[in-house]
Amino acid sequence: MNAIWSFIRTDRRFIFLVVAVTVIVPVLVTIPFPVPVSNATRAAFNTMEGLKPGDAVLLSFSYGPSSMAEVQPQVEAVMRHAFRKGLRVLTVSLFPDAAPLGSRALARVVDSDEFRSESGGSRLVEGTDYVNFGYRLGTDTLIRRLGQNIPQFIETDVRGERLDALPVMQGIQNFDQIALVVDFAAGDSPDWWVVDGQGRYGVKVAVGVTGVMVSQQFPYLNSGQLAGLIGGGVGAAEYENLINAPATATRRVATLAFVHLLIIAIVIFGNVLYFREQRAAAEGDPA
Amino acid sequence: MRERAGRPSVHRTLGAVVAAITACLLVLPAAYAQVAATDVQASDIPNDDGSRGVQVTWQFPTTGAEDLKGFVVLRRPADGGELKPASGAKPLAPKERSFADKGAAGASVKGTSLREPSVPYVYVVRALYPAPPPEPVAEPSPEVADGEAVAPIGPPAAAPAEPGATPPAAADAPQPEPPPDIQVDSSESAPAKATGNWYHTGRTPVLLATILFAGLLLTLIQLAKAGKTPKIRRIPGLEAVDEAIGRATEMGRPILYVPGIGGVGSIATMSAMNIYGHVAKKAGELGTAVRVPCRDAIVMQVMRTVGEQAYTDIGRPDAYRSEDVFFVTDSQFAYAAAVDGIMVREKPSAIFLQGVFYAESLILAETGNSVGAIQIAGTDRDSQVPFFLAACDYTLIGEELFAASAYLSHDIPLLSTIRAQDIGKAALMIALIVGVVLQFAHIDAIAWFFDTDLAR
Amino acid sequence: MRTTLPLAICLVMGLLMLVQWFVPHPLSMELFRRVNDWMLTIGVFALVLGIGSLIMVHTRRVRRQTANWPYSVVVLLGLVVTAGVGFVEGFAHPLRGLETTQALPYEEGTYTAKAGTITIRDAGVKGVTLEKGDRVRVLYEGGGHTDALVTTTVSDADDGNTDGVVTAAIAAWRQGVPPENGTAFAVIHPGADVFNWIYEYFYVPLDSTMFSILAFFIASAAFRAFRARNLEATLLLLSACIIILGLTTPFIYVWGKVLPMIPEAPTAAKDWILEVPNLAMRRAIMLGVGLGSVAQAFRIIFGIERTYLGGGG
Amino acid sequence: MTQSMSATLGIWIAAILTLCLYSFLYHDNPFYKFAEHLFVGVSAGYLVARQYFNAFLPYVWEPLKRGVGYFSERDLRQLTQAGETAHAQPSELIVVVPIILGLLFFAQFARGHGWLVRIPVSFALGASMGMGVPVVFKEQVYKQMNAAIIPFDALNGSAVAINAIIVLVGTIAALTYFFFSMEHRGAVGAVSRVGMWFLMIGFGSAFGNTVMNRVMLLIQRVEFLLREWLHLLPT
Repeated sequence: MNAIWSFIRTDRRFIFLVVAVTVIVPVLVTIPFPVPVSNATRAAFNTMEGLKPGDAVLLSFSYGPSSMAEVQPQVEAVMRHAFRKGLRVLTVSLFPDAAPLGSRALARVVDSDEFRSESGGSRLVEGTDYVNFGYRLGTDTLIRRLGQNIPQFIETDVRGERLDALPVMQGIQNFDQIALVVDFAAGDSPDWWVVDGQGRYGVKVAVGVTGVMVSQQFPYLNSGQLAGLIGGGVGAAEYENLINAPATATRRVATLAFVHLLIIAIVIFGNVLYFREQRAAAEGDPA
Repeated sequence: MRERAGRPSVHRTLGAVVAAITACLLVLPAAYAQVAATDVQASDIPNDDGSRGVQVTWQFPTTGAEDLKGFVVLRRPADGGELKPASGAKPLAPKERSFADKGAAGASVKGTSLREPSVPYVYVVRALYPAPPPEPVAEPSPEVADGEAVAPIGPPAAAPAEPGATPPAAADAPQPEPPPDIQVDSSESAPAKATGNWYHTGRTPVLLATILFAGLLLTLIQLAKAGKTPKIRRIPGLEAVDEAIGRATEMGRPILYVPGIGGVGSIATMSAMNIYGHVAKKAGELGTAVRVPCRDAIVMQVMRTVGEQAYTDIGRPDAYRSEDVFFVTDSQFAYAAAVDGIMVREKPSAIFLQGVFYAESLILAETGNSVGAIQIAGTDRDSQVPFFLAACDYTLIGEELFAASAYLSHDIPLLSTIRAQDIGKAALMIALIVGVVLQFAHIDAIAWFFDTDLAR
Repeated sequence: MRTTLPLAICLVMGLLMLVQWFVPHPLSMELFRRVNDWMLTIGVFALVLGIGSLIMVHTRRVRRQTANWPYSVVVLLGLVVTAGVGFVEGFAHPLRGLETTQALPYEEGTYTAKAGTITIRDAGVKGVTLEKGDRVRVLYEGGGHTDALVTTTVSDADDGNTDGVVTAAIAAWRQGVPPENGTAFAVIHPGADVFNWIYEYFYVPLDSTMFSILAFFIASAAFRAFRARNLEATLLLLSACIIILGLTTPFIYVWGKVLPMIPEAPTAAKDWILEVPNLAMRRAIMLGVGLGSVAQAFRIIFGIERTYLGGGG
Repeated sequence: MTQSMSATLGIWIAAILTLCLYSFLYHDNPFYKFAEHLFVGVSAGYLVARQYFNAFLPYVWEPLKRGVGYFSERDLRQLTQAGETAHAQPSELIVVVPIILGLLFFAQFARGHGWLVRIPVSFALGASMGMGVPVVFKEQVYKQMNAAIIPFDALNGSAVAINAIIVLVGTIAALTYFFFSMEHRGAVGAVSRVGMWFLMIGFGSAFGNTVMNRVMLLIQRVEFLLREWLHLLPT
């Protein structure tokens, strides 16, 4: 028994093995896990749920490939919810890296089974139900420009179609006609949206952010400057749960939970070992 | 009078407002109050390179013109020319009272940050009202002091620019379908020009701090030279440096010095170079090799200079081997993989991880730990400190890394700069406490001083 | 001279760039842009030294047949092949450099194909240049397509106006016969595809795998380091565990069932740690590091710290 | 679902390289050594080609060419398209200054002139330090000071007030820990000890928060192996 313990203590490869098993098995065998919903994510969901069909939401993509594991599922869940509600979806990328990821999410949701029409194609039509502005230069300046006048500044969508000609843009001038902005972020962009979008033009803003950024957003959420907050992969899973469409995030979070519990177990186990040794040392050395 | 046109007096402004309100009241029964904007002012937007253009502001009564559709800002070159809209095709919202005319900025010179000289412009603010129904036409009141109604004919440029000219009645104009808006123009502003400014007033607080801090630093150095030697507290991680080098020598294995992934511009990398100077000297005296894998070519260059000098200082320039300082690759994780490889193959007995580290911090520190090396880490990235704490024997946290160079060198001018830092910190603490107390009394002087929005 | 000149350059550049920040004038912005460009330029030369160092280290190992020398061959091969492919493909399409192949599909205009030329009328080719080596692809109605190589570079602007009508000289159609005139066609600008393939299937997986190895190391570090040795170590480990549990959905779920009166406690505790003590400590580090950096920068600008020159000189 | 040959080959290569790197977790071995050295070589080669096209050409070569008025056929075409005439732009020749600075790096190979290397180094260093000072003051010191004071403007509710005060106390205590010019004894020692507690709680939270992110990356990698490579998972 002691030999096994000392092996575990000295050879970290044992821990590597356990971690590997803890990741691979749940990925292979999907184990449904309850995902309790936090207030922050529920606030984002309720805000979206409160919109009327035909309202416009602007999704802003401000993340990149390295934050994709957490943010991409958030984007897909929010987009799915918006299309289900019959909202008009406008998308813009604040960073060049984000543009292909945003387009990919849009394509995945639009072409998913849920929105398939009888003829086999998607019943969502680009230009009528949604529009993609693509990457636009300017970061925080861009937000201020959009607040002044969207069609005048953007002019054409990613396909080169003039915005004034698109049914989806009818009646949309500036942030007064945007019911909600959701920013998907891996950097400073929530600050820009809160200060410039919410503060200056009064548009409602919700954000989806990576796990490490969550804590910085709470002051905004508490003060009401943010209408909702989806935090990291866990937030994405919560949102999937709320719209009753479990997908990537729900699966990953189930796996994540196993690893988290494993790490807690490892820490407890390490401390048990440590105190046993301490006691043994104290007994062996009565001085 | 010329001057007054440029700088409308308070009286005139007030008079205009009163007159405008009176006018509104007079025509109120007709429900088509056609008030003009008054007190149009234009000025260069300060604190920029001229690219933000000219700020146009105007006054407008808050009541009495509820059917106002919006404003159009027009401009013409001060030396003559036609009035052209500056605020775009769509009118500005009725609530607006200002407009930043970016178009007044000089064009940027291609491929540079320079700008063509800009032209001075004169501005007019045009208020738009819906056209009246064909039958009863409300005559624009002649009392409108500072502007006039303009018949909705033709392009905006056709609007008369001369204040006081008798406005043609709206009914006289031909009525196209749908009826165009009634346009009421203000009088002209004084000319204004977008220029690049030579000082950013919003950055004065930062300038103040910079000067004060630099002054403090230089004063303390002078004092120290006059014989006031500053003391400095123990920094455990640095005390261990010599121990680690000694141990490596005993075991006859090399030392690995990892200067992080930062470039030469980052302060932490600079500190890493300084610590390396010390390590190279000690190791050189004991005849132990120090291997330095680099991710940045300029950093490699500087590290070589530092190493060469260290060996010269101890009188063994021939013992220095420049190939011990080598470039790996600039890719973050390829660098980490290669350094991991060096660790497991060369089994250094002491590893220094000093400088800028991101995610690779734990990859390096865990591998170093697994080969049983004594590890001394230091970084100013607070998010990576926990991983060094977990896997290294000693960790220099944030500022401790910057203090290292002074600490190791015992150089008096350097030590006195550490003292300057401490005084700076004490000043910040006091400012913090005073600021909070004042804030309770709703005096935000200190918060304002530190407000970075002004410095944008 | 050997010390004074570098110190003087450092002082002048330091003060100049310091003052520059307070001057928004275009001349000052231009100075900032220039100096940054110059540092990039200097970096290019330093990189030559860096790559030279890498090549030296590994050729020496191969020459001396030191331990593990065959792996040095792998380094050199990887370097030469990747860079070589990049140069070959980059020079082949100088306008697009190392971009991937871009296809511009046009669906609204028309084309008229003759032997040796094709005339394209489409708003999409306004101002566009068809480079030698580009391909024009015509899509057949029932599916399938045929290609032709552009033989001389031609631009929409060559005829003096950018009207979206371009006539390009082309080599023979791949299918032999020129296609009938029609509307569905594309212009393909070939790019550095092999180079980007190497990037996508060698570089990216190696990079993300190395990154993900952290998941293992984080577990082993937690096992070894998170021991309640003293108060400080205990705080470190407790705070880490509270955060981890606050992100573990099943734990929160079970907590809510067992202690329904405070169902949000794990999340609330996690958030409190992040928002209060964590914020305080990060703020302190930022302030300290801020002052420390400024002091270090002044030490270098004023020449008090001159280790980088190689000692006191 | 059909995949192109090159993509299939690529996925196999990616999967094998992934496993090679993971094998390091067991032991240093030839597979890891191979992948590691390949990684270094490929990334350096990628860097060389990228730097040539994105740095050398635009920042060194093109300005020189414009300066002496040598334009390739393609440049001329672009110029005429932009409605400009091609003529030498001697002001561009100022690029020789950084070129000379860069070439001075090679002085180290000339015996007796090694000190010239210091010139480009001190240029780059001086400039970056100068640029750094005001920005650090603004972004780190001023922003944090402002953010630390502002919450005391509107303290609504006791919980908010208590938290704001804890943050203030923690900031001051942790700052005290970084005092170097006095020994941490007595009152200063006590305050800096409290500062250390705040530091430890903060570091712990950073550790805990990072776990999720890193594990997510590993899950993504495992999903790649199981789905794209082995097709064990539905797409």
